Amino acid sequence: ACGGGDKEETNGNNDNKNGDTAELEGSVVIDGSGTVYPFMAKMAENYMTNEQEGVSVEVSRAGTSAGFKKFLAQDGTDFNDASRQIKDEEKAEAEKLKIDVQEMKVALDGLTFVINKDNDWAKELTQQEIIDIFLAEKGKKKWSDVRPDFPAEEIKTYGPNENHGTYEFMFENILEEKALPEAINLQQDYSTLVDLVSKDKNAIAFFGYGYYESNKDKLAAVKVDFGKGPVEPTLDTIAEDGEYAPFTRPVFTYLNVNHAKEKPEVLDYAIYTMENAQDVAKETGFAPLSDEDKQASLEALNGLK
Amino acid sequence: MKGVFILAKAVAEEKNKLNVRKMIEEKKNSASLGNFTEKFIPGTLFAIAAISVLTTIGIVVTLLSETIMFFREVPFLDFFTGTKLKPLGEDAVFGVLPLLTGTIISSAIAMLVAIPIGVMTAVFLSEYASEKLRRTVKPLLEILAGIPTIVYGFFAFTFVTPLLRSIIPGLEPTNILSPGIVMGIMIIPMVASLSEDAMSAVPNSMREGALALGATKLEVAWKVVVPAAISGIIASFVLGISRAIGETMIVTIASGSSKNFTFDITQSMQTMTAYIVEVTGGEAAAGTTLYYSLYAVAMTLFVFTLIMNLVAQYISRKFREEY
Amino acid sequence: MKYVDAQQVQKKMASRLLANNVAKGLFLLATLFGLVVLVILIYRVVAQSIGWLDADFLMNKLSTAPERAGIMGAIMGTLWLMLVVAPVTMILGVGTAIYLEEYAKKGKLQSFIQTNISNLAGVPSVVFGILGLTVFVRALDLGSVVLAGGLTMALLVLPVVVVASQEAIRAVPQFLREASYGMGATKWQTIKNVVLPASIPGILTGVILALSRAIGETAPLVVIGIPALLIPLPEGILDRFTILPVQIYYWTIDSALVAEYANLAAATIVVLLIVLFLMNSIAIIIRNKFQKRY
Amino acid sequence: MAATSENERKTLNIKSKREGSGTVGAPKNIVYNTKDLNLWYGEGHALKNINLEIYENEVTAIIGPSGCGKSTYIKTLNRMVEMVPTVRISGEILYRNRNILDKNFKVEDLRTRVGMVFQKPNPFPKSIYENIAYGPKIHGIRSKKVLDEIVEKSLRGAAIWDEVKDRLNQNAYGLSGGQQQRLCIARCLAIEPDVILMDEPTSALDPISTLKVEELVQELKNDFSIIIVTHNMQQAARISDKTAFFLNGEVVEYEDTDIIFSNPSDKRTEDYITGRFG
Amino acid sequence: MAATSENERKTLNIKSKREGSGTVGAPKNIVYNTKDLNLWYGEGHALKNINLEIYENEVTAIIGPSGCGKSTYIKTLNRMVEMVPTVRISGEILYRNRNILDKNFKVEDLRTRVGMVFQKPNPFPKSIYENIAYGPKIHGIRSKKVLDEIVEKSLRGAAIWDEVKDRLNQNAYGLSGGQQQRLCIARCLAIEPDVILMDEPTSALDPISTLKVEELVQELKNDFSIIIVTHNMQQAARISDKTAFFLNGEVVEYEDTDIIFSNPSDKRTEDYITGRFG
Ligand SMILES: Nc1ncnc2c1ncn2[C@@H]1O[C@H](COP(=O)(O)OP(=O)(O)OP(=O)(O)O)[C@@H](O)[C@H]1O
Ligand SMILES: Nc1ncnc2c1ncn2[C@@H]1O[C@H](COP(=O)(O)OP(=O)(O)OP(=O)(O)O)[C@@H](O)[C@H]1O
Ligand SMILES: [Mg+2]
Ligand SMILES: [Mg+2]
Ligand SMILES: O=P([O-])([O-])[O-]
Repeated sequence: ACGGGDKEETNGNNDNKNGDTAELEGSVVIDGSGTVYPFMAKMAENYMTNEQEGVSVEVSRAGTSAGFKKFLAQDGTDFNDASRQIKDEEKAEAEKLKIDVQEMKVALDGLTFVINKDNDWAKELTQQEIIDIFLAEKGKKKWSDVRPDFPAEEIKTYGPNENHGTYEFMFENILEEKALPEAINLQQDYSTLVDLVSKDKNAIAFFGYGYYESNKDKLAAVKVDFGKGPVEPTLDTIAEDGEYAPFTRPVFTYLNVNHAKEKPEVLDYAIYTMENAQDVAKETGFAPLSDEDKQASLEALNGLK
Repeated sequence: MKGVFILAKAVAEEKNKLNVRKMIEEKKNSASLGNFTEKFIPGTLFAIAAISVLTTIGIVVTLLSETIMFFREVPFLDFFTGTKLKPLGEDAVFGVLPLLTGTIISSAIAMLVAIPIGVMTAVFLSEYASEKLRRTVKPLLEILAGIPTIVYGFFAFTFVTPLLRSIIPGLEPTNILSPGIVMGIMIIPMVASLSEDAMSAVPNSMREGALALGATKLEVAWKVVVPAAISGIIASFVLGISRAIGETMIVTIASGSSKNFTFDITQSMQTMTAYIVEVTGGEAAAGTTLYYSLYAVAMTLFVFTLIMNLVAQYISRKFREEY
Repeated sequence: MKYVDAQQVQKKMASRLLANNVAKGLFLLATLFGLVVLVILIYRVVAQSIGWLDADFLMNKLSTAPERAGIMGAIMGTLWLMLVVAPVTMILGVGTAIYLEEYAKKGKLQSFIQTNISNLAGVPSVVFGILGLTVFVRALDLGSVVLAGGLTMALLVLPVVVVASQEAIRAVPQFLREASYGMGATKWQTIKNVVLPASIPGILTGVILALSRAIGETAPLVVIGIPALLIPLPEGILDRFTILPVQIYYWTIDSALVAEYANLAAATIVVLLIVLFLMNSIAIIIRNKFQKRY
Repeated sequence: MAATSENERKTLNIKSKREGSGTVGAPKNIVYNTKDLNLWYGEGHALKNINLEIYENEVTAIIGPSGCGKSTYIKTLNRMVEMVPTVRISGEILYRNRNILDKNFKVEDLRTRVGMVFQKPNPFPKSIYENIAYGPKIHGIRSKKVLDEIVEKSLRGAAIWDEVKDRLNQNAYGLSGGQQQRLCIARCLAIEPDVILMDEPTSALDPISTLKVEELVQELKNDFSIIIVTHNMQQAARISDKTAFFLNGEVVEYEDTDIIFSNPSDKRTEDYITGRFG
Repeated sequence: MAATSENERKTLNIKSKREGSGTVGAPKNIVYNTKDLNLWYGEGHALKNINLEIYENEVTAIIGPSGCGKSTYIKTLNRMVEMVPTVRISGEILYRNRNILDKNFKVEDLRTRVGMVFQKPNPFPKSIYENIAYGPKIHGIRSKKVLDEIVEKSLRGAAIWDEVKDRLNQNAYGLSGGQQQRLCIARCLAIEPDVILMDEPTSALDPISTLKVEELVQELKNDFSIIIVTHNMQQAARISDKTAFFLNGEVVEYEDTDIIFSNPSDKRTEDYITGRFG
């Protein structure tokens, strides 16, 4: 189930905890980020096929913010995947409901701007140009408004809707809370976004790197010039301190600690997730988190036992 | 044969075993349970029958109570006249018009497909086709009617949309046209079969009357049979519209979720039903305006279809009185 | 004075006959249109499912990897759902039909219930989804489990069973009831021993048609909240579950991400259509076999 | 067979009608006593002031033109007429001295004691065996052995045993019309009724089947009281002891069959039996 | 009315049957000439070797017992019989010397020239006006003025104008049965046919309406050739010039009505008209 350099260490931990033979039962309910969904779905599948067949792990993808609403509720979900950090209001709500929340950083994602394969002009844009396209106040309605030598065709902007952490990351961190264009087409499902962009020559959309990576045949990613020349988002460039750093963000899953204490399978799954995060990240289009981050999370989790 | 009975009786009496009357009397005296069942059953059955009524009440009450909550937060007029729908985020706005136009336009497209084709099919089957042909075609059309809507959704998404996009250049990847057409196809059997029933109910003597005047079959069909069956045919349209308004999966899959207030059928639009799926599928945390909006939209949808159904019932009841 | 000019009529005749023939052709085309679409649709899904629909696909659990994914979970979920829907609609539907046909006095109450049932039949399925979400999932706190989905679906298809059962009960000739009453049978004995056995084929046909409707419904269950990824097989009516049409739904929208998902969706559609076809065939066989026995 | 005091007279009664039944001195028990019976279907006055006494162990025939109320009357005797929702009844019908029109009288009880055979044979769509066992079963008899005996006895009683004994488990609808009708009579016998009502039991049958049923009726009257509606005057003359002639909902004449057919006192009776109308 | 050569004779023909129509010397034109006509419904042989010549400006009655093929024959004359899918026909029917059974013969053409009135009045569920205007309209007459005139003329021709002139826009189903039948006749007249076929046109009507229709038929024969099927022998005798007696799909006798009813040559005809069967 696990691999890489952490092999001995993890195995040791496992033995200590439940022993390899301990059969767990029950269910783990996960909702939240659509960005993290492929990572978590893969993780869940691995867990159920290789680790604990008796445990049912159920993964949905309502979006980070929508997920938090289900997470921060009586009998809420066990985990909430998030493509942004938990907000203060959400923390306050958790406190009110007496839900202890454990943040688990699981991987790194690069906010990727994708265009149609047939778009041969916007393959490289500067950081500012991209931001301007998505700012209502700049009024970039046509591609030619961005650069005069671009075609005089309408820019079609797309993105995930407000249920999503990606939207909020864009809105809060990149656009500094300034309004997006009125005409932007916001969608609930990433699959819809991929589909739309792949069929619209004038489209530009933003979402997590993973969705770009698994659809490279349909989409192109904009190389972003952060001042030192165009950088293509790749697993390397979005890694910690990579060249794509300004658009890189950590992605998380949040654990309901109360549940973890009541249900051994929840805690077991949390530990499994951290132990295998780096591998699954690479398979699903994320940059792996650092060993320190991983150890920190694992320690916290082991402390819950 | 005479005497057989008496013999049998004699044998029975001899053994003195079989006295049915006495047995029945005995059983009757001990059978108070039967009496109880007899009294108990009608009440139970009534309670069961009442469940269908309770279901309706349940629908109305759940929708209504949360809808009232919704209108506490969003003024009634704003909802029904608002052209902007932005249910998420800080600056949420709830105008239902984008959904209404989406619903009406998709239904209109569907009926534009279903009405002509459905009626023409009905005319063909009732006026032109031989009995044998009719008996083969009708079940085939019923198959079409029995295909789950999710399959039509898949068909719209993976076949009809790409096909249309290769014909109509400006067509967006998700648009209202493709699901509208596919919904129309789905409704054809309904219109065809109900209209055909109405036309078959027109007495043959009327056809004979017209034919005897030298009318062609077309003239008989168009000027005698269709007018005579018109209320039944219209009832089929109304039911078809009701079906289109309530159809969910085809639009959810194929028309995207843009909440633009537009009349451009090449664009993506959202219907009321697709909105309900989107909101419940994403976030439906109780108590938020977004959550209540779900019920307000569902209520609107419910009222729409209810009116359509009542109209259809009224029309077809009137139709039945005609002959 | 002559108004109808024979020559004039003669001249028009040709164009009228032409119009008739053109119209006939047009009407035939319209009739064929539906059938052609049916053929295309079936051809498309079957063609797309080839290479994907095999024993493994039927037996495997769900997976994010297309080549390993199977629909055992959806099949089991569908079966469990039917195990709830079938008895519930049967009891409710047949009970309602008996009440309306045998017990209710012809009057306001009876016609009210009748009207209510026909209106219920026209309520969009997604609205039933909201009812199920509000009442079964939330208020009764069942969660998105088989029981909640099954009850929702049972209410949704109830009108189909009621109407079919009513027709079947109405078709039982009065003289059979008279024969039973004449033996001193009570009303319930007559219904139980004579009316129901005689109408059972019609009722069964209705139930099967209702189930085949339930098997294909998607919207109410999506609304009730079936997860996108649920690998374990449901083992009871209180387990979370997924069903074939919902699986088709998620694979269809995710086909933008993983193209092969479209093939999985197509393969699942083929399975669903085969199941529906079998159910309808059984219904038709029952109907034909037991038609007109008196 | 309910009353016990009548066994002694039974042997006396075994004599053909030709010997002059109904005029014998021994007083007969009254099974049904109808007093001032009136019946309306909605506004239609179907029975008018009926007064009739029907005797034990006799065949009583009811004749009259179509629509005169024969079926209505006979169906009133087991209250089957109440299945028509618009029916209103006044008057009294005493069955064994209890008024069956009384609200407290249980119809199921009545119908257990009063069997009925209908114009059109109406077997249940079940096996022959189940048809006969139906009555005993609903009245609580479950023992397979007892049921077997009842079935055989009833089928023998209805003179159809030999024809069906090898196919008891086959569907009753496989029988011919005449066999079906005798099966229906057997079904009646299975609950050992006191009275058997027959509403034109042979009108749907061919002459040979009719003859068989008529013979059967003759035999049955040894054990049961039989009231039979018939259109066929020859039939009434052949098999009945008493005949009531109905016209427009009224009893025109009620007499020994011999007298009715040889010497009717009412002109209308005479006109009817001589075929002048009806 | 198509042929032009006959106008001169029309005046001659205006005389009552009592004066002895059909025996006058002037040779009449043949409208329909049926030669060796055979017709089967599936396996049932409904018309057998029919040979009949039907003359212009006469009323030809077809009589015979139920099921003898009267309706079948008259419906063959405008090929309406083909609406039954199992029909097979052999032989010839010459209408104005053209064989209407010929594949190339257009039925619409035929039916424009040959009107038909049915047993049961069958107006369209439209206004009275639209009922009459239907025929002219489908034949291409659009002018409102012309249509108005046609409607009035036809309704007058069918002797119903006075009764309906104030309610032309009301639904035809508001009329009485007799009025509906005359409306159907008027509808026929509106396309100015050559021949009018009538299949028991009065059998659904009360005696007074019947009388009116009979009078109408008498008048119409001045302008049209009329073939009328009737069950009512008095009617045939009253209004027809020639009568054909059908039996079991065959023509037993075809003669002047006077002769048929006073001196039939076939025994079966005599039996039928004297009411001995049928
Ligand atoms: N269900 C009913 N509702 C209203 N009127 C009825 C009903 N049944 C019978 N009648 C009327 O009551 C009168 C008596 O009918 P009944 O059936 O008793 O006649 P009958 O003597 O049995 O005739 P038949 O010899 O034709 O069977 C008739 O005028 C009939 O029309
Ligand atoms: N559509 C049909 N299919 C099969 N057989 C038919 C059909 N119409 C009539 N027949 C048969 O053809 C024969 C002649 O029928 P037709 O209707 O011409 O009789 P008719 O002389 O008009 O009788 P009536 O006086 O009762 O109207 C009958 O034996 C009838 O059963
Ligand atoms: Mg009767
Ligand atoms: Mg006829
Ligand atoms: O789906 P999100 O990752 O953007 O919340």
